[in-house]
Order: sequence, then C-alpha cells, then structure tokens
Amino acid sequence: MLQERQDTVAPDEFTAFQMRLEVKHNAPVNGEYRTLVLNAPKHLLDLCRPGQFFNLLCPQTGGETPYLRRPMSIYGFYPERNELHFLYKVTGAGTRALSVLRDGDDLDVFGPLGTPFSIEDHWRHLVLVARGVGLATLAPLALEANRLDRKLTAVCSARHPDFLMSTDYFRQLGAEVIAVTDSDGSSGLENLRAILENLIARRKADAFFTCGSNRMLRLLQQIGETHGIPGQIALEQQMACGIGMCQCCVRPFRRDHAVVNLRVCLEGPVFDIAEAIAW
Amino acid sequence: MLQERQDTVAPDEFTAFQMRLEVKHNAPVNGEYRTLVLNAPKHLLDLCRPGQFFNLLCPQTGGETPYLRRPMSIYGFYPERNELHFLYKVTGAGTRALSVLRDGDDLDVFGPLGTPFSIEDHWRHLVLVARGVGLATLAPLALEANRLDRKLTAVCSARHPDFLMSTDYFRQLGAEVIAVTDSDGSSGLENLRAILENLIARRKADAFFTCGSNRMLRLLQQIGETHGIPGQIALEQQMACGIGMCQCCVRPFRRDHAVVNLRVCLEGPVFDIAEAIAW
Amino acid sequence: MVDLSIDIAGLRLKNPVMPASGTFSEDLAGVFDLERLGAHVTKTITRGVREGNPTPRVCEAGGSMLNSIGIPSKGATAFLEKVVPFYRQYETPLVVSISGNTADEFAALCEQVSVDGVAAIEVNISCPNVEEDGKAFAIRPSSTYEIMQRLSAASSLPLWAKLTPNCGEVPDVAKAAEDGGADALVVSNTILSMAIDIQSRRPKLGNLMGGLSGPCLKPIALRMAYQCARAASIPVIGCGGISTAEDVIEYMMAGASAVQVGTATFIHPTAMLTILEGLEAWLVAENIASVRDLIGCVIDGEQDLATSAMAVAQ
Amino acid sequence: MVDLSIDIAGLRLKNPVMPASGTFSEDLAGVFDLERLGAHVTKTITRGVREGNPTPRVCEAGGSMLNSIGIPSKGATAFLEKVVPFYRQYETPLVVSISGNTADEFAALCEQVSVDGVAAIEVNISCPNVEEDGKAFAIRPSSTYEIMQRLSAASSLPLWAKLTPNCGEVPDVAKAAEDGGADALVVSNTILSMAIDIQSRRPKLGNLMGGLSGPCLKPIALRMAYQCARAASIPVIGCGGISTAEDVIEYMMAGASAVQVGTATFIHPTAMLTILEGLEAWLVAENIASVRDLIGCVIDGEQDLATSAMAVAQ
Ligand SMILES: Cc1cc2nc3c(=O)[nH]c(=O)nc-3n(C[C@H](O)[C@H](O)[C@H](O)COP(=O)(O)OP(=O)(O)OC[C@H]3O[C@@H](n4cnc5c(N)ncnc54)[C@H](O)[C@@H]3O)c2cc1C
Ligand SMILES: Cc1cc2nc3c(=O)[nH]c(=O)nc-3n(C[C@H](O)[C@H](O)[C@H](O)COP(=O)(O)OP(=O)(O)OC[C@H]3O[C@@H](n4cnc5c(N)ncnc54)[C@H](O)[C@@H]3O)c2cc1C
Ligand SMILES: Cc1cc2nc3c(=O)[nH]c(=O)nc-3n(C[C@H](O)[C@H](O)[C@H](O)COP(=O)(O)O)c2cc1C
Ligand SMILES: Cc1cc2nc3c(=O)[nH]c(=O)nc-3n(C[C@H](O)[C@H](O)[C@H](O)COP(=O)(O)O)c2cc1C
Ligand code: FES
Ligand code: FES
Repeated sequence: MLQERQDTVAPDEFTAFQMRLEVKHNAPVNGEYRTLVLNAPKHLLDLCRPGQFFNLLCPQTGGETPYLRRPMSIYGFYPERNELHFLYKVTGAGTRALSVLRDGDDLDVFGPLGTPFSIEDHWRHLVLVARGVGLATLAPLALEANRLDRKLTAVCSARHPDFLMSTDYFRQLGAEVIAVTDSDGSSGLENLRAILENLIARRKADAFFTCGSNRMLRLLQQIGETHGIPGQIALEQQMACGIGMCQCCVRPFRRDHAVVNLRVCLEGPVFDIAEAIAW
Repeated sequence: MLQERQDTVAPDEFTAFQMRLEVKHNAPVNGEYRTLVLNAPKHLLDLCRPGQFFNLLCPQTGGETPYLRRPMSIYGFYPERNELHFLYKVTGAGTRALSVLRDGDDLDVFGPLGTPFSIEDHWRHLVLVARGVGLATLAPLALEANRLDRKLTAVCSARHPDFLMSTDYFRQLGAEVIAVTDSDGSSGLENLRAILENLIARRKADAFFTCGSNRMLRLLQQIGETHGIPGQIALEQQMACGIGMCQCCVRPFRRDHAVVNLRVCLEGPVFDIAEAIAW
Repeated sequence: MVDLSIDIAGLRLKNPVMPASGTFSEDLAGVFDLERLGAHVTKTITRGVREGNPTPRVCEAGGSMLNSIGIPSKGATAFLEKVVPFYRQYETPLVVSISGNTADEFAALCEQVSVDGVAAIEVNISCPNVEEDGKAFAIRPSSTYEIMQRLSAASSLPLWAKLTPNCGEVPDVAKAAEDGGADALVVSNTILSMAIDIQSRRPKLGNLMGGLSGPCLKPIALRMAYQCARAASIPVIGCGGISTAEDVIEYMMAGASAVQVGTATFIHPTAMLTILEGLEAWLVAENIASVRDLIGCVIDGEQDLATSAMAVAQ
Repeated sequence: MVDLSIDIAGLRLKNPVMPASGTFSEDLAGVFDLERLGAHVTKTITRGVREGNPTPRVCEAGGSMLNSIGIPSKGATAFLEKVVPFYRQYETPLVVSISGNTADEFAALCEQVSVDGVAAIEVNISCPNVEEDGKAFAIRPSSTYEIMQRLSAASSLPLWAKLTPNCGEVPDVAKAAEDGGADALVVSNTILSMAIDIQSRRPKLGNLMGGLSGPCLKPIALRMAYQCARAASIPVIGCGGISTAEDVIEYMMAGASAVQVGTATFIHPTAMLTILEGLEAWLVAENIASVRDLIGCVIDGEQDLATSAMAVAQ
C-alpha cells in the first residue's frame, strides 16, 4: 500500500494539501445525515473558503472497497479550534465507509479544492436556498456573511421538519430562517417563488446562493432574470482527481452565447446561476 | 464480496467443507510461532486425519491483501471439545493477516484436505523427526499413535531450546522425546544419524515420519534404504485450489523407475519417503 | 418459481452457471453436489501426454491471480477412459475442452472426443499455433476462421470457441469464429501477464509469464463479452472475474447467455452455488420470470460499437 | 548518494519518475514542487478542438478505474500559447503528448509542437486511426511502422511511441515502432473495458466502453514492458498501475528505463514524490549506487520469450 505523505512542503507555497487528519467526532445528525469533525492544522484551515471542498480517501473497511476519492463540501472550518467539519449523507460504498470511522482513526483528505462562493461588496443582503446536503455547502457562507456583516436570509427546505438541519446554526449567525417542508406542502415551487419575490419586494435579496437541485436552479434563473438579481450555484459531478487534471467532472455552461464544458472541480463547484444549464 | 455458504449439504456426503469458524484463541507460542484455535463442528472434526490440512482464507485486514487461500496443517483436532488447532509461523501477507485475528472473529476454512499419514498394523514403534512448523503436521500423528497404542519416539529439533515446541505434548502422550538444537550443536546431521541408528539398533524404529526439510529427507532415505525401514514425509508446495483441480502444486516423484508429477494437495501432502525427490 | 434454464446452441442447461476449464475437476464432487451446475466443463486436454510448466505455477498479483500451469495432460485416451465415464453419472451436460498445437492435431482430437456422454466441445483456440510462430489461433480473424472450419468439419457436436483477450480485434475474431462454424463463444481466457519478486529478482512464475484471472480481468472480459454478443449472432458464454451473482447479471445484461466461474472457486470452493442462489434470489426480488430476460438487456442506446471504441481514444 | 538519473534516447532525466499523460496538469503545481519530477508529460492534444465524451467519464471497477474522457482538446494553437510557456519555468524536460485521427493530421501536429521548450514528443499511437476502420495505429505492426515513419520524418525531437495493450502482437509492434523511428516506447496505455450498473441497466460510462487503469493493469503492462524491452533496443518507459516504489523497481527490473505514474496520482496526489523517496530509500538500503543498475536485471534465465508465451498455453 502507498504510504501517505505528511507536509513535505512549506505550508505557505501551496493551495491544497494531501494529509491524514484525525477523526474527532463522527455521528448521526438525524436518520439521514452525519457530521464528521476532523482535527486539522491551522495552516490548512486558513486556506479554506466557503463553497470549497475536499476530496476524501474513504477507508477500505468492512467489505467496502471504494477506490477513487469522494468529494465533500466543507461544512465548517474553525482555525481557532483546529476543526474541519463535513456533513454527509450515506449513499454508497464511500460514504458507508466514512460512516464507520471512529474517534481517533485517521482519514486521508485532499484540499481545500475548487472555486469558492464570492460575495461582492455591494451585496448587502444575501439569500441562501438550501435543501439536504446542500446545507453543508452553504453553511460556511453564512459564517462568512456574518463576518462581513451582511444580512442573511436562509430558506431551508426538507422533506419533514425532523430533517431540517442547521436552522439553529443559521439563526445563531443572525440569519432570518424560513423553513419549508414537503410534509406541510410549504416547499412547493409556487410557495418558494412567493417567498423569494416577497424578499425581493422587501429589498432583502441582493444575491441568491443555492446548491444542486434542478428545480431550484430553474426557479432562481427565472426570478433572477426578471428582477436582475445575480446568483451562484454549487454543482456536483463525479470526480477523480479533484484538481483539474482528468477532465472527468465537466458540465455544460452557457457562456458568450455558446455552450462550454467547465470542470466542476476547478472552475466550480460554484458557478454563476445565469450560466448554469438545468439537466 | 462473495458471501460464504454454511453447510448446505448433508454433512455425511462430502469429504471437505467450506465454512466460517469462530476464533477461540490466537496467541504466540514463542517469538516465532502462534497457535490458532477454532471452534469447529464435530462432523468436521470427525473427518480429520493426521497429516491433512485446511486451506485458509486469510482475512484482508490491516493493509494485507492475501488473495489465494493458504494451506495449513492440522495441528490438533478434538471432536470432544469442538476444537481445531493450527500452529503457524508468520512469514508473509497471509500469515500476518492470520496473526491479527481476535477471539470471536470468523475465519473461512476449507478442509480437511489431502492424503493423511497411514500407520500400518505391524508398525509398533514409530519415530517422528520434526523441526519448526513440521511439528504442526506431526503432532496429530502422535495422538493417533497413542490411540492405536503404538510406541513413539519424537526427535524434536530447533535452533535453540527456547524454540522447542510441543515436547511436553509429546511426553504427555507417552512418547520418548529426544531434543536436539543448533545452539548446542546436537542437531547436526551426524548426531541425528547416530540417534536414529541407535533407535534402529534398539528395535525402536519400524517407520519414520517427517516433514519438509531436504536434509532430513536425504538422511532418512539413506538410513531407510540401508536398514529397510519405510517412512513418510509431508511436503509443501504453493497451492491455489487445495483439492486437485488446478495442478499448480505438483512436485516430481520417483515411481516405477520414472519421474512423475504428483499434486501435493491431493496425492499428498504425505508421500512415501522412498519416492520423494530432494530439491 | 424463476426459470433459470438457458439454451446454448440447442443444448439446454438447467441454469447458466458452469465452471471454467482448468478450475474444476471430479474432485469438487467431494465438496458439493455437481448436479446443481448448468454444465460440467473439463480442463483442456491435448492429444498426447504433456508435463506442464515448471513451478511456481501460480502467484498473486494485485488482488488477482496469475497462472502458468501449461496444460499438463494425460492424453486423450486416458481422458476418455477415466474422466468421461465419471461424468456419465450426472444428467448435467459434459463439455470437454480441447486444444492442439497444429490444426491437424486439434482436428484429430476434436473427432476423438466426439463420443457418447460428451454434449459439447469447448475448443480452446486461445492456445498457441505452432504453425503460426506460436501465436494463438484466436489472435487473428483469419487464423480463427481457418481453425474453426477444420474443427467443425471434424465433429458433429456443438463447438464452443474459447477466445483470448490478447487480441486487438475481438469483434472481428468473434465474427470469424461464427463464420468458421462455432456454435457458441466462450469469452474469455486469461490475459498474458507477469510479476517479479523484487527481493529475489526472479519472475514469480516458473514460466516467466502467465495468465491473469480473477477480479482484475472482469472489466476486460465483460467488454469482450459485450463486443462479441453484438458482433456475432451465436450465444456468448461470459467468463472472467465472476465471483458474485451481480457479476453474472452484469455479464448477462452485456449479452452473455451463460457464464463460467473460474478463480472464484479456488477462493470459495462453493462459489458457484452461492452465485446460483444469489442469482435466483435477485430474479425473484426483481420479479423477473426468466433469467433469459436478462440477456443483452443493457440500455446502450444502440451506440455504435466501433465509434465507442474509437471515442475511448486511448 | 544514490544516482537516480536516467537517459532516455539522449534526454537526461534527473530521476525515472514522471506522470502519465492525462493524469497530470499545471494544476498539480499547487500541490507540490513539480521540479522534483523526472519529466513533465502533458495530456494528449489533437490539432483541432475536441469536446470529449459524454459523462459519466469515469467509474470504479474492481479496485481500479475506468475512464472514457475522449481526449477533449483546446487544439494545438491554444496549447502552444498557454501550456508550453507555463512549463518553461522548470528545468525539468517537457514531453508533449499528441494524437491524430489520420497520419497527415498526426504528422502535421508533430511538426507543429516541435518547438523550443519541448524536449520530446510522446506520440499516442494507441489512438484510433480513422483510415483503418477506427483501429488504433498500434494494434498492428504494419500500421505502427507506417505511422512512426511519417512522424519521425515530421520532427527532429525524440519521439516516444505510446503502445496499447489491446493488441495480440506486442513484441512485433515494439519492433515495428523502433524500425519506424521511435526513440523510446511508453508501455502502456489503458486496456479497453466496460462496467454496467445492474440497477439502472446502463453502462457505467457515458461512452459504453473505457480504458482500465490502476492496480489491475499492472501485471498486464509489466508483461508488455518486459516483452518490449526484450524485443526492441530502444528504452522502454513503463506505465500501468504503478503506485509504490516497489512497483517502479519491478518495472525497472523487467527492463524499463523509467516509469510513468497515472491513476495513483488521483488517489494520492503526492504519490510521485512518495514513490521517488521510497525508491531512493530502497536503493540506499540495498546498497545500489545507481538506479540504472536495476534496468532489466530480472533473472529470467534467458528463457525464450515466444516459448514462454506459448507455454502459457491459454
Ligand atoms: C463538490 C461536491 C461537494 C459535495 N458535497 C457533499 C456534501 O457536503 N455532503 C454529501 O453528503 N455529499 C456531497 N457531495 C456528494 C458526494 O460526493 C457523494 O454523495 C459521494 O461521492 C457518494 O459516494 P458513495 O461511494 O457513497 O456513493 P456511490 O454511489 O457508491 O459512488 C460511486 C461513484 O459516484 C460518485 N458519486 C456518487 N454520487 C455523487 C454526487 N452526488 N456527486 C459527485 N459524485 C458522486 C462517487 O464519488 C463515486 O465515484 C458532493 C459532491 C461534490 C461534487
Ligand atoms: C500442506 C501444507 C501444510 C502447511 N502447514 C503449515 C503449518 O502447519 N504451519 C505453518 O506455519 N506453515 C505451514 N505451511 C506453509 C504455509 O502454507 C505458508 O507459510 C503460508 O502459505 C505462507 O503464506 P504468507 O502469505 O504468510 O506468505 P507469502 O510468502 O506472502 O505467500 C505468498 C504465496 O506463497 C505461498 N507460500 C509461501 N510459503 C509457502 C510454503 N511454505 N508452502 C506452501 N505455500 C507457500 C502462499 O500460500 C502464497 O500463495 C504448510 C504448507 C503446506 C503446503
Ligand atoms: C489455474 C487455472 C488453469 C486454467 N486452465 C485452463 C485450461 O486448461 N483451459 C482453458 O481454456 N482455460 C483455462 N483457464 C482459464 C479459465 O478457464 C478462465 O478462462 C479464466 O480463469 C478467467 O476466468 P476467472 O477470472 O473466473 O478465473 C485456467 C485458469 C486458471 C486460473
Ligand atoms: C483519466 C485518464 C486520462 C487519460 N488520458 C490519456 C491521454 O490523454 N493520453 C494518453 O496517452 N494516455 C491517457 N491516459 C492513460 C495514462 O496515461 C496511462 O497510460 C494509464 O492510465 C495507465 O497508467 P496508470 O495505471 O498508472 O493510470 C489516461 C488515463 C486516465 C486514467
Ligand atoms: S475531477 Fe479531475 S478534472 Fe475535475
Ligand atoms: S492446489 Fe490445486 S491441484 Fe493442488
């Protein structure tokens, strides 16, 4: 087996590191999601930005044999307490292997990777629209908005109130939280549209930030175009290298009236909502 | 991963079984050797004969990825207390993986396999000549000799008195034990020859039983021919299937004035000393 | 009840799972009831006696195995006297694997083993052709076509041609085998490989090189099975790295009508039974009435094979 | 101090470890100092712009990976304007990988990239030749010879011919590449493979088939490296499944003068450094003064290659 390398290079020259980090905590949040907290050096955490991700080498244990690394958004990074957080959903071999990591185990991580969210100076009021693991990607943005003293509204969507995660977290950061669920019907497209248009009418929406879903992409593209409000979306695609070498993670985007393939790992995972193409 | 099958067939129809057995005990005997005790069903132990072996599926753990099964002699089988014993030396990936098995773990075994030692009716006094893991193979023969009420002399050889194993075991079974070691020079060929010729002179050697080493094979072939004393040797060869299908485990033997290839797993591992060819 | 039966060129198998040649023998009857298998396939024999290769004849490499057994053979006469009669006690069809160094020798053996009790002949054309510089018959369409013509003239039994992965023109070879008279294709044999022990600096096999089998071979042989099923219209029998029911399903979706299990039997002697039971359970769970419904059901959008191979653009 | 330097057809490399084409880019400079590598090898480019294949472009199979990226290319002009200048900052030699659908296109590109800052050209002749029914140039000795003649006339830089494992006649192809003017052989590219998702019944790759790389490829590519080193007299650069220093040693013992690391870099981005350090430590421990002493040192008893391949008798 290949042995992992520890920092052989000066920490300030490079943008991403492969290192083994110790598991501090790995536990379920609710029936579907788990959080993983790693003990990370400050120089690594100082490089992290909201919207970036790590490529994780999931262990080969318990009959699971994941081979490629698995991309996982940074759910939180806390240089002051040396913590790097992930929020993940168990879906296949790799995440199943992650779920059996115990406190004190090592996990080989590679990152931070990708283009982060960017908050322009004149965006005073940000709106996040998040569902499921999308929360993982958007959570650090809330912290950043708080740090930059921007107002924040978080529209959190879930199947059922039990699966609404991080709403307390957003509230602690001073965000207005609007929770919608499938179970009470409030997560429907028309209701979401109404919520967002209401925010716009109240001048509480200078930019939208969202993740993953096609439905949300289309809605925000429409609303954004109608009202001239920009936005960013974090997208997913299967990855191998995670840093732009292999070109497996491309998606098509509209740019300069043409369709171009961009790499989710390098040009993304955060893209301009107007350029993204629903799939 | 393939799931293992438990007894899907009537235990009395077949000669060998693939089954998962529970580890009862796995501990060092001395710096070089370990014993592994498995909890085995009586019907399996009832099939075992001295000189036979099992083909073990060493677990893929701790970075070790043994793929083929590893052959291991039966060191002891005790139907009355449901125990199957192995004595092994850690040499490579497979045995390293065996060495980390913990009590309560499962081990997939396949056996019993191979042609056992045979003790002819008129052999009243048996002589074992054993060294190293060869003891593992010869130990059950001592028990069998005891059961059949034969006299037994065990010549046990080791590098150093610390590595002399099983001498107490042989004594308990009423054997006369002659211990020789490299450290005091007593294991040399000439001393061994003297010991054996002395046994012959005292009519305490109707048949020889030994394992593995070339040096011992040559010595016993010479002495056997000179004095007309038959013998059996258990040989090793790399294996895959363990039951005669793949033909990878052949060795050359002298038979009917010709050299023939025989399979160590099926026609062996026990062979007539006169037919074996030193290598 | 799920229907597991399969038809291979007129030969009915009660299920699609059988052993691969060289990884099976009468000895396995001591481990489970061989009547449960779809067919019995014997180790390749040659006409005369062969010793086989120097040891070590097997080794491990990257979670798979290499072998260079070298087809030791007791010869056709001994085989007909001892092995064929053993299998007559079973209803399961017996498939005899043969090979020859020259077309003449191969054809003579083909005729010789066409006896009562033999249901089909697997012709191992992945073996070297001494008349062609030692290159295997099945590495080229032309030599494949020629040998299959010779062999099909020599026997009235169904002939299963066993192909090699050491070949750059698999679809053409498959078509050539069909045109030459093959009744089914077995896809595939092992791929030529090597391993060196860096401590001793010696090849890990006595014969320098050997054939790779087991899990590593699967994606390669599956691709070949798919190519062959699309290129030829005779049944394909998938072989290479199969160790689970899922592997069988994958091969059958790719177009195989049946499968052969090789190395997995060394690792798990009862693998073929476990696989069969898993296959049946999966079909029940998926509510599929007949295993035949799986054959070639992969949704490939009828993409052109040559275009796909080209687009891989290695 | 151990001497790690290597000579490949007149080009001196400070050590024998370099990336494999398509598994490396400028982006890795953000992870470690690229000056430490023996050479820099760029992703294959084509003359014109290419989009590449539909996604998914990669998947896992049996502990290795399949890819069907399809050589997306921004074209030669963009490459010469942006990529070549980036690598000029390093002393490490730059090797540019190129490919073409026709001999003309290939040769034109070969000439076009023969510029200052390029130390050698890797000619990816494992790519399909549209004039030959889409079959890769390197699957036959004849087409290998022809394309190498065309290419070597088009450039005065050293040409490294990258061979394919999808071939039944590797030694002949190696010889043909040498005769056609290749200065070194890169052995090898990925092997054509497939995987199907049995739940969705769809191929796991958007392009149906893809190339297998990683650990499963190692025993196959190692055998090819050995065959090529014995068949040809130009240097062989081993490639396929290398992920540890031991793997490098095995390839060099088999006859490779240097190696390329591909998929391992995806799994361990710093793999090439770990390998280099491991190699150096091993040489020190074994008291070997120069890494060149390893080249071809396998004790093979000069067994005849063809005989060995025949004796495998698959
Ligand atoms: C930039 C980015 C950030 C992500 N952040 C998170 C996160 O914070 N929390 C979280 O739970 N999930 C996240 N995902 C999705 C996560 O990568 C997949 O759930 C995970 O790879 C599944 O692996 P598996 O082995 O469990 O599943 P399998 O289905 O067995 O995976 C098989 C292969 O498909 C790939 N794959 C499967 N699903 C996805 C997916 N949605 N996106 C990309 N590749 C996939 C795997 O990486 C693997 O290569 C993110 C994906 C990307 C691209
Ligand atoms: C019939 C028989 C009975 C045996 N009984 C015992 C026993 O009771 N106690 C014991 O300690 N050892 C015994 N051995 C030897 C034991 O099989 C090997 O020590 C073991 O296979 C080494 O595996 P490894 O992975 O640790 O070593 P590695 O060297 O990594 O093994 C690599 C490969 O070589 C094979 N191999 C290595 N050494 C041997 C060997 N001596 N014989 C056969 N194959 C080998 C392995 O099975 C494996 O396939 C016996 C061998 C045979 C044939
Ligand atoms: C030890 C061994 C011996 C083999 N002998 C033969 C043989 O005699 N004839 C033949 O056609 N194939 C032979 N094969 C190849 C197998 O039949 C099969 O094609 C190959 O192993 C791939 O299947 P697997 O991955 O399931 O093992 C042999 C394979 C192994 C491992
Ligand atoms: C994602 C990916 C892209 C590749 N692209 C190219 C390419 O553009 N040109 C080429 O000659 N080989 C390409 N290869 C093949 C590699 O260069 C190498 O030959 C192969 O992966 C075997 O080495 P490995 O097992 O170390 O990965 C690619 C391989 C991978 C995995
Ligand atoms: S994952 Fe390799 S380029 Fe994006
Ligand atoms: S190990 Fe297979 S025949 Fe002996």
